[in-house]
Amino acid sequence: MESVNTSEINIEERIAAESLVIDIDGFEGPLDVLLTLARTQKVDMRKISILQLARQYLAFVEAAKRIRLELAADYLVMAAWLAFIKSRLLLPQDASADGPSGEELAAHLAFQLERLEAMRRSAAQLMARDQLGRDFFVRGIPENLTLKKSYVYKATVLDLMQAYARLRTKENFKPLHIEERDKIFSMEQALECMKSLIGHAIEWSTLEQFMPDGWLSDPKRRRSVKASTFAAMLELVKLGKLDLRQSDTFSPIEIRQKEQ
Amino acid sequence: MNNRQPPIESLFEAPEIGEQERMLEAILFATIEPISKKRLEERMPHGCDVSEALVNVKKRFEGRGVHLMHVGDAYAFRTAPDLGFLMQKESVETRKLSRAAIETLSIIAYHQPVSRAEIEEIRGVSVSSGTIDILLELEWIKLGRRRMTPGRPVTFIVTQVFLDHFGMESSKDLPGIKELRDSGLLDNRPPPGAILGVVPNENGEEVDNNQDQDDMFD
Amino acid sequence: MNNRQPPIESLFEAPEIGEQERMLEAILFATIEPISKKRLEERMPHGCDVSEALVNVKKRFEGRGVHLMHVGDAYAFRTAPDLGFLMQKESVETRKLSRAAIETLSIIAYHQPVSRAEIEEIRGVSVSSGTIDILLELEWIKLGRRRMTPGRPVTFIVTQVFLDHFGMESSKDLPGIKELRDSGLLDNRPPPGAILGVVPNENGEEVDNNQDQDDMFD
Repeated sequence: MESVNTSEINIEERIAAESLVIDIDGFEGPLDVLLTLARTQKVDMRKISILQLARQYLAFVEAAKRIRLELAADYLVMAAWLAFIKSRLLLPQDASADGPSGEELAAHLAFQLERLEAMRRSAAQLMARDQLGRDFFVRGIPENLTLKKSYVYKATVLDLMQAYARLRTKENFKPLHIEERDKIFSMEQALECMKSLIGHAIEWSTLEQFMPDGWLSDPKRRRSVKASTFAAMLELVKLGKLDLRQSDTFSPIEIRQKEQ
Repeated sequence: MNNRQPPIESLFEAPEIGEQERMLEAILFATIEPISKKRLEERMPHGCDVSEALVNVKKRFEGRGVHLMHVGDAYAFRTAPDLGFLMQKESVETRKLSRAAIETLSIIAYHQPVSRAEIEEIRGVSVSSGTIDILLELEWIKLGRRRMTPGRPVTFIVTQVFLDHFGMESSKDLPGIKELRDSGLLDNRPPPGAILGVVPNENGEEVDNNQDQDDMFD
Repeated sequence: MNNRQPPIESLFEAPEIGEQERMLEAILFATIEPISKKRLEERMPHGCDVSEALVNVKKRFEGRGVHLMHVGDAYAFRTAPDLGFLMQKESVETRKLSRAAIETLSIIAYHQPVSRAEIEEIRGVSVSSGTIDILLELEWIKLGRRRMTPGRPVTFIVTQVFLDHFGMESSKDLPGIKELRDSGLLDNRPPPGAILGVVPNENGEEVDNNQDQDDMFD
């Protein structure tokens, strides 16, 4: 049996271990490190010496500690685990001891390494296969199914009757008459009206002063003219042609031509 | 899997014509648009006789389910025209008639023969051609006699198809106003917003049903 | 131009086998996605022997520039892989998969159905959700049945898109799968004793694999 002494690792192993440490980010966990170490034994994965592997790994962890590299917890867990396997392998088998033997544990670790290596190899073979869009190709001008869509319209007698009933009920209301439009003072009209007046508005004047005569007696027309004049005023303020002020809520709005 | 090697050496010697045909087939299959002979020549190994290969490929697919077609000055595989029926899928979708259509239809049913202007007068909004077209297409309405008034407007009447669809023997089977009222249909007024509000017609234009909106400014 | 008439009468009598082959060619040429035999049967006239016609079509295109590929239970035309060098124009830039993703993919392909915990045991490291997500997004893997073990973990399996991408008829075509199976490397061999089941996850927390982590999918 070989004694275990981490100081006895040879130069080559140390260099290998250190390069591993430096490369630590390139490894995907302790099993990956173990696989890399196992390859240095240059034997069939089935004939791997787990004892030797455990020593290599522990040396790797030692080396990492020596250069004060923070190893992730799983590397340390693996180290502890390998130390445990190693002790089981080195100590004479105690028939009364619980749990799997050192050989069983070693065999399983060897299996894991062999399996991981096989999967890596398979992954490489898989990716080396001919691939769609790289080596072989789909139809470039697919002729998609043309959907001949037809519609069936659904309506029932009830729909018909309700629609008609709705219309007849509506008749109770006055239909829209075009002459009522004369109660509407449009924003365009208001803008016209104001634009022609602002040249004279050097002093502050109330908004009402800009509303045309003849529109203020009829309530409907007054509403309309107020709204459109107000909107026209905002528009002109936005265009920078007017200043406006209001001393308090609901107090009269006053406007004047913007000073040049 | 086919293990023929890509003919790297073909930069100097063209592949045999059979191989050229395979190449053309692959390119023509995968290209996303019809491809001109000039472009094919650019993509094929140097020294290929694209014209001859094209003739051979075209011949090979003659009478098959897919043809090599000449599209303008370009080539493309296309399904044989006689098999177009395999490329269609029928789907039937049930749709509800728009409110404009059902209203127009009900007016025609109750008032036939009725002109468009009369329909508009009853609905209070203009009737789009689309609405009339749908009803004509469904064969639920058809043109009746022209009215003997100025302008000689056409009128609309309902059809036998309409009667069949609605399970009526004649349009006289439609319940009258009195019946509608008795059955509660007339009293079942829709919410005011539905009638008085701004109702988009089927063209998406807004139709102002309401002359009293400006109340909001008081 | 081919002037054969569409076999309208074929609702009652299937077209002859040569005609069936033409129809299959047309349907299969027109589509990108592999079409299952069942869907082909639905689209072909009643009474066609799709299986026989497929065998004949496959044979007809053997050695040509375009092949009929069998993908899972579906069929699709694809260009011959040895002509890929002509197709730089059609090449799609595929996302470069990480080593973790490639290994995870092959573990799923070779060990399917396989749970996340099993993937982690094989790789010896935890599998990030991102890796699984990428493979799910590519539609190369999908969820399989839940394992009937405590925790009922979900499993992953590869898809038809995966088979199509790598030009395989089934996962039996995976490179070297028979040798792997024969050598017992695909066996689910539980570790002796419980301690081996402890694999730290990416946060360094120890997660007991025997209590399936896959519960996070629940």
